[in-house]
Amino acid sequence: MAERLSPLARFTPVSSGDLRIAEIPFLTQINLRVDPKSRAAADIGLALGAPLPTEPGTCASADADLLWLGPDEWLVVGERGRDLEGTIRAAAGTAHAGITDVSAQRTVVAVEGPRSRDLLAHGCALDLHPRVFGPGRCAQTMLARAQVVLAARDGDAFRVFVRSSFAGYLADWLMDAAGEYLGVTPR
Amino acid sequence: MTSRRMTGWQGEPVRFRFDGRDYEGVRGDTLASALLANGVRTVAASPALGRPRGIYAAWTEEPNALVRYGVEPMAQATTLDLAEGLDATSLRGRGRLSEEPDTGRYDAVYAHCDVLVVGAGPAGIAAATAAAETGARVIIADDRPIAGGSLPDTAETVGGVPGAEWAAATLAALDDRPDVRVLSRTSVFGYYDDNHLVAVERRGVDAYSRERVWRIRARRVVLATGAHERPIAFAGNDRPGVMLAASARAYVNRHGVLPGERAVVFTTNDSAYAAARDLAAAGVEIAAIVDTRETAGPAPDGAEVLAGHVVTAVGGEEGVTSVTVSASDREDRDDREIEADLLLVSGGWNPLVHLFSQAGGELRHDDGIGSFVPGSVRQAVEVAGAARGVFTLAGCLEDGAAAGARAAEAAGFRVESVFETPGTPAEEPAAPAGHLWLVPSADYGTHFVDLQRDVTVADVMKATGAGLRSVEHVKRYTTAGTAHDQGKLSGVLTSAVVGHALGLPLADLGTTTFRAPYVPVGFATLAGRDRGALHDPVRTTSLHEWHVVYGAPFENVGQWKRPWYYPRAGEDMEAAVLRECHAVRTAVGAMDASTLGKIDVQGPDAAEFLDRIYTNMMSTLKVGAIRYGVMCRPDGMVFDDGTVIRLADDRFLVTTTTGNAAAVLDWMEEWLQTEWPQLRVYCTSVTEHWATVALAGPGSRDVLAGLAPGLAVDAASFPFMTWRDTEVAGLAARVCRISFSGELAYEINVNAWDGLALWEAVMGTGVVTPYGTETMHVLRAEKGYPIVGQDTDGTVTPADLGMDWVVSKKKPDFIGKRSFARADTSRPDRKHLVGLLPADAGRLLPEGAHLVETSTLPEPPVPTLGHVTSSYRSAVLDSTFALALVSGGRDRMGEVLYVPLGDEQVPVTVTSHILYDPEGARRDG
Amino acid sequence: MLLIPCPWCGPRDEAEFHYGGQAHVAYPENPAALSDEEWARYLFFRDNPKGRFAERWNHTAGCRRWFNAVRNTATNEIEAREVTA
Amino acid sequence: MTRDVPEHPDWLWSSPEPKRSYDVVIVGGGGHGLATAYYLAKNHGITDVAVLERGWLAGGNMARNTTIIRSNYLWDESAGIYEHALKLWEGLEDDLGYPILFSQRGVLNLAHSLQDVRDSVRRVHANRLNGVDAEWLTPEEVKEVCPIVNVSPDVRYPVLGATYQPRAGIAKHDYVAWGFARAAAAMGVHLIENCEVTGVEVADGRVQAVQTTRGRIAAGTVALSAAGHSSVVAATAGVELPVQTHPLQALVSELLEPVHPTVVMSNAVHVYVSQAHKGELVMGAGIDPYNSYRQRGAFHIIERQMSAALELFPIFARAHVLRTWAGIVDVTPDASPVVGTTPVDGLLVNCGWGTGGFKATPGVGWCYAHTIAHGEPHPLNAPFSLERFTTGALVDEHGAAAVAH
Repeated sequence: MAERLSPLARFTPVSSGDLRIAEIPFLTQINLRVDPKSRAAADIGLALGAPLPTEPGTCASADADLLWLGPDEWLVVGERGRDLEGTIRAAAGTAHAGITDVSAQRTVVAVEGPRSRDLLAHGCALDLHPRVFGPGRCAQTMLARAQVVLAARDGDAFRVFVRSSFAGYLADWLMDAAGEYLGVTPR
Repeated sequence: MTSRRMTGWQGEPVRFRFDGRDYEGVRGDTLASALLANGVRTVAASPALGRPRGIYAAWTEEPNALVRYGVEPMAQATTLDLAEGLDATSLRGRGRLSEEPDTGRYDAVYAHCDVLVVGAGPAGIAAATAAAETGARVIIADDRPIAGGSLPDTAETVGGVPGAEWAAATLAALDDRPDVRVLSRTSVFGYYDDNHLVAVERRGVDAYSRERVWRIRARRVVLATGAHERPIAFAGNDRPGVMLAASARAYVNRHGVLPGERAVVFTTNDSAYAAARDLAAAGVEIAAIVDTRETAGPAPDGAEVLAGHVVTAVGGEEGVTSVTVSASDREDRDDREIEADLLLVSGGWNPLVHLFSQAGGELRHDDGIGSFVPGSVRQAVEVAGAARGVFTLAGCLEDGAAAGARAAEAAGFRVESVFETPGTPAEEPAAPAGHLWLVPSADYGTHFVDLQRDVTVADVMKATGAGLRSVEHVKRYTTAGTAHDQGKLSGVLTSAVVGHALGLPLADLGTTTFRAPYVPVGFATLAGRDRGALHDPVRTTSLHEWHVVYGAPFENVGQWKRPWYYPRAGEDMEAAVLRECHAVRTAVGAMDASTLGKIDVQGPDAAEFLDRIYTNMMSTLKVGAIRYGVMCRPDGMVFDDGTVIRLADDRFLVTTTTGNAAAVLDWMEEWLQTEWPQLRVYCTSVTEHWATVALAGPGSRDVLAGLAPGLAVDAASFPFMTWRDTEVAGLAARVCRISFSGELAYEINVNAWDGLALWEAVMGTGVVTPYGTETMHVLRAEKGYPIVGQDTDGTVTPADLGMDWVVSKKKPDFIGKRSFARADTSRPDRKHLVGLLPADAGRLLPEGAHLVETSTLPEPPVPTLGHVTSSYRSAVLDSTFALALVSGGRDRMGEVLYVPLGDEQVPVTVTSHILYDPEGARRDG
Repeated sequence: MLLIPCPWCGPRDEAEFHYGGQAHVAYPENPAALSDEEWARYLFFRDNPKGRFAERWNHTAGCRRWFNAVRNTATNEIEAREVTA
Repeated sequence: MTRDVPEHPDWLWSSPEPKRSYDVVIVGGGGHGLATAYYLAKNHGITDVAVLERGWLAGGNMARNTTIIRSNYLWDESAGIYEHALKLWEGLEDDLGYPILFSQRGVLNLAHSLQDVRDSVRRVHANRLNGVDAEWLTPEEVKEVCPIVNVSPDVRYPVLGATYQPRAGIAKHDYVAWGFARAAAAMGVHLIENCEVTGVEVADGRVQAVQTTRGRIAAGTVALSAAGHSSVVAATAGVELPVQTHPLQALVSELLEPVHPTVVMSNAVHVYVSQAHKGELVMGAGIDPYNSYRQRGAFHIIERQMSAALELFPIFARAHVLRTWAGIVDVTPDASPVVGTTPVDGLLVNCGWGTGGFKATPGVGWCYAHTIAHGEPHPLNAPFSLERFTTGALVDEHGAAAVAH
C-alpha cells in the first residue's frame, strides 16, 4: 500500500534554542457534537477518561485530548490509528450526537519554545499571555489569514490545528515570521 | 559655510549629501540638525509661491523641510536619522515615487495590555511607572529615538540628574519588569473603537523587519502626548530663520547646534524666555524679546524686552536679516528694525489632542491656554501632562503618576503605594499667557497660516468673504491643513483666523476633524507580511504536487488552485481541452474534484432539515442513494447546487460548489441555530477530510473494476445515483456513481492523506487521461448542466434554468418557495437558460456577448435579449456552442438571433440547453 | 476593530465575526399566506436606527454560534447581549 | 506662481434665515440635494426652494468620496441614469461656470478570475448596446493605459484583463458641490446650514412641513436626499426604506508627482485608486460590514486594502497613508438606488446610492427635480421605485458592482 502523505510532508522541521516548528501528522481527530447536559455527553466523557470540558476555551486531557470548540462541540484528538470514533459511538449509543471522523480535515503544527508566543502574536489577535492563555487553554481563531484551532500545552508549547488545504500557506507564513527568531538575516 | 555646532559637542562623524552637496554631521543628528549645524538655512522652495523656506520646527510638526531619499518619496528632515551615506533631495511640495523596488520587509504584531501609555515624556514615564507598580501589564510607546519627551530639548533636571538620563534610566528599569514593554521609535497613529490602537515601530534597515505595525488592545489608555508650540501669523513669518522657540531650544540642547547667531524672540508667553536663556547660554546673542503682553517676563542677561510689542515685518528675501517690531497699540506705532538672523516664535501651546479626538473624545476650549483641551470621552482613556494643558515639569510628573495609577486601578489593579515623583528644580510660576494669533495688518498676503500649502491669512479671509462660515469649508477652499503635516501647526491657527475674520470666538468654531494616521505610514508597512504569495492563502488539494509536476496551469477558484488543463508538448489550451474531452467521451478521464465542499449532516431531523433547505425533496431519498439538489435564497434565486447522499436514516453527506463551501455551511448553521433550533441536526464540514477523484468515460467501469476487485461494478449491482463503501487500490474508499459529464462516471472518495496514492493508482492503469476544470466545464455544458455563478448571477431561479423538476410541488414550504409566486418571478418573458448554435460552426462566441433580435443594429439603446454565459468548442458536437440566458428563451427554440460583435451581427440558432445525449443513454456506459 | 463579546468565547476582534443584521426577524410561520407586500417586507425591509439596535452576529472564526447583541449604531458601543434561543 | 488647483470665485453663497414656508424643501445639502435644487430652478423654474443641511454644506459623503465618475453599469436601467449623468458631467463646467476639474482620464475595472472576465465582457457588451463607451482590454493593453499596473502572471491574483471606459474619470468633489450651490443660490434657492430636520409632519396622508432645529418649515413637497440618514428622516413620516447604513472608508497619500494616469478599480481585491489633481493618491475599499452611523471604520480594512493595492501597484510601496476617513452610505438589497415617490403624498425619496452616489450627482439631481416638478418619476428613474421590492423586479448590480464606485 502506498504511503500516506501528510499536508506538510515537504515541510522541513525547524529548530533553534528558542523555537521549534514541526508537523505532527495523522493524529486521530473526531468532531463531536452533543448536548453537554445529556446522558450521552456524560457517557462519552467516561469512555474517554475525562468529562467533556464545558468551560469555553479549555481542553481536557485523558486518553485523548478533548478540545472545547463550542457549547455543544468538541474536537477529540488521539494518537495516530486510534479508533476514537468507535469508542465515542459505542458510548453515545442511539442518542442524538454528531460524531464525525475529521482526522484528515486538519493537520497539526507544533510550535514550541520560549519564542512561541512571540511568533504566534504576529498573526493571532488573542491575548497569549501565559496567565490568559496558559496550558490547557484552546481556541478557534485566526492565525494570519487561516482559521485554526490553537491549543496551549505545558512548557511554552502550542498545537496549531489547521485545515489541510491551508497548511502550506500557514507553514510558509510561519517560516517567514519565524525568521527573526531563527537568526535569519534580513533581506 | 561655518559650523554652527557648539564647541565641545562630541559625536561620531557621519557624512551625508543634501541636494547634491556633501556635508558632515554627527551620530544622533537628524538631517535637519545636521543641516543647521552646517549653516544651511534654505532647505526648500514653497510649493505654490516658490518662496525660500527654512527649518521651522524640530520633530513631526515640521512643515517645510521635506526631502526624498532612497525609495522614500517624502520624509521630514526633522525626523530623519542621519545615517552614513544618506543622500537626500529637497522637495517642493510633492514627493516622487521611486522606480526602484522596495526590498524591505514589514510585519505586524498583536499586543495586549492593561495600560497603554502613549508618550515617554515626564508624564508618560510617571504614568507607566505608577501603573507598572500595581502589577498591571503596561506598554509604553514613544515616537522618539531618545525617550524623555521635551526633557532632552529643555535640559531640565529630574531627581537631580539631567532629565534625559532620568528618562533613560527609568525606562530601562521599566523594561526589565516582565510585564512591561517599552517601545521606542514607535508612533501610535490611530485610536479606534474599543481601545484598539495602532502604532508603527521604525526598527531600521538592519532589523529583520524595517517597520512593524503594533495592533494594541488596551484595557486603559493614558495619553501623554505633549503639546506643540503654536506659530503666530505675521508678515514674512515664513522666512528661513523663523523658527519655533522651543524647537530652537531643542537644537541647542539635543543636538548642540546653534540655529543662528543673533536672535529676536517673539512670544505671547513665558516659555520662550527659557528658550532664550538656553540659546544665550549656548552663545546666541538675544537681540530682543518681543512680548505681546504688557507685562513682560524677566529678561535673560543682556536682552532687551519689548513688552506690548509685535513683529510687523521680517527683512531678508533668502533668510532673516532683520526683524521689524512695533508697539501693538497701532495708535502709538513706533516701527523699529532690529538686525538678526534668527526669529524665534512662540504663540503659546496646543495640547496634542489628536489621538484623544480620534478616540471619540469631545474637545473643550480652555481660555487660559487659548486652545483646545480634552473634554468628555466614552472610551477608557486618561490624558496626562501637557496633552491636557499641564505645562510645568513637576505638574506633568504628578499628573502622569496619578493618571497611571487611576488607569491601573480602573483595569482592576490595587494601588498599594503611592508612586513618589522625583524632585524637580523650583519653577517660577508662569505669568498668564497672552493670546495673539495674528498681527493685524493692512496686507495679509505674507501672513502664512499653512506654510506647506502656502496658505495665508489673506486666503482665509477670501474664503470667509465668499460666504463660508465653517472651518471645514475654509480648509477645503484654501487647502490649509491638507499637506504632509496634516495641519499639525496650522490647524488651530486656521480656526483662530477664521474666528478673527468672522468676529467669532475660537471656542465656537472648533477645529477640523482629527483623523488617523497621526503620522504618515507607508503603504508597504501596513500591508506587512500579506504580500506576494502570502497576500491571500493559497488552498491546495492533496494532489496538488502531482498537478504541478505534470505541468498543469492553475485556475484560481476562490482561494483554491485548481488544475485547468494538462497540456502535452506542443499543445495549446484549445488542443489540450479538445483532447481531454475526447478522452472522456470515448475512453476514460480523471479529475481532481477534492475542492467541492462536503458537509456531514447528522441527526434524527436531518431529512426534514434538508427538505427545508433544498428546493426538492430529500426525505424520500433511500439510504445508499444520491440525489442532485438546488438551494435558493429566500428571494427565490439559485444559491448553490450539489449532490446529497444518504449515509443512514439520520445521516447525509452534502456536497457544495467549490466557491460556496463555507457559505453553505454557514447558511445551514444560521437556519438551524436561529430559526429551527428544535430540529435535532448537527452539521460538520468534512471538505478537506476527503480527497475526491472523478473517473469519467465509457471506460471508467473497467478501470474501477480493476482497482476495486471487491466491488460489483455492473450497472445492475451499482446503479446510477448510488454509492458504495469499498476498497479502491487498497484504500478505504466511498465510491459514488454520479456524473457531471453525462458519461458513465464515478467519484472515488478517500481519506485526504491517501489522495495521492489513489490518484497515482488511477494513473498507473495507463488508460486514464487527466483532465482539468476547463474540460469539466465543456463536458457539463454539452449536457446543459449549469454552473452556479457562471450560468447564474443571483437573478436566476431554478425555473429559469429549466429545472422545474428540481422544485418540489409537494412540500408545503422550502426556502425560496414563496418568492416564485411574485409578479416578477412568474413572468413568462424571464430569461431562460438555452443553448445556442452559431451558424458558422467554427465561430466561438465570447462569453458575456449579448443577443439581439435584429440582423442590423439600431441606434442605442438597443434592447438586449440576454447574454452568453458559457461558450466552448465541442469535440463531440463538431461545432462551437454556447449556453445563454435569453428572454423567453424556451419559446424561441429554432429562432435565429444575433450576437453583435464589433461591426458584425453573428447569427445563432436557439436550441435546448441540452445539446449532447438528451436521452441520457450514455450514463450507464 | 470592535471588540465583540461572544457569549461563549468572550471578547474577540470584529474580524472573527460575520454580521447578521437586525435580530428578531423571524421566518414567517406560513409564507404562502402572506401578500406580496408582506413577503417583500420580510425579504428586504430591516430597521436601520441611529441608536440602539438589536442585531445578530455569528462568531464564524470561533465557536460558530449565532447570538444577539444590542449595539448603539451612533457610537458602536455594545450595550448588552443575550444568546439566541 | 500658479497653484495646483484653480482658484475659487470670490462669492459662493449667502446664509439666509429660513422662511416659514417653501414650495419645496430638500432635506440634505449634499451633492444630490444641491444638484436637485439647481435643476429645479434651471429646468423647471421652481425657485421657492430651501435646501436644509444639518451640518455644513456638502460635508457628508460629498466631502468623503473618491470622486470616480463612470457609467459602465451592467443593467439597462443603471446604464440609463448613469450615462445621463455622464453626459451632464461633460457639460457641467460650462453649465455651472465653475472649474470642477472634470478629468476624463478613463476608468479600468480589472478582472482577476475567469468569472471576472466573463462578467466584465458581459458588461462591455451590455454597455455598447446602451451607447456607453466600453472596451475590453488584454493585460498588455491595460499596461499601455496604466503602465504602473502589475500585469505579471506570477502574482496571487493576476490581472486577466480589464474593462475600460475612456469617457469616465474624476472631478473635484467640493468644487462640484460649490458649483451647484452657487448656481442654485444665484437663482434664489435658500441654502440653510446647521439646520437639522428632526421630523416630517404628515396629515391625511400628505406631507405638511418639516420640524427642524431652526423651527418648523412648511412645504408643499419634501424631497429627502439625506444619504446615510435617509431611514432616520423617513421614519419620522412613517415611511420605511429598504436601506441599511454602513461606514465606507477611504484614504489619501501624500502629494506625489504624477504617476497614475487613469482610474483603476478592482472589485475582486477591493481596491480603487486614482491620483487627484494636487497629486495625492485617493483610494477606497469595500464597506465595513455592520450597520453604523459613526463616520469611522475599522483599521484592518485599511491594512487589507494596502495589501491588495501593492499587489496591483508595486510602485506604491513607499507611498504613505496621510489621512483616512469614512462616510456612511445607505445600501439597498439590490445595490441600486431608490428615487421616486413614497406612500405619503408630497414626500419623495432619493436614497440607497450606496457607494455610487457621487458619479450620479447631476443625473439624479436632474431626474429628481423632474420627479418633484411633475409628481411622478422621469422614465430614467422610474425603474428605481420602492415597489420593485414587492414585485421582485430588482435592478441587481451586485454581480457587476458590488464595490461600485
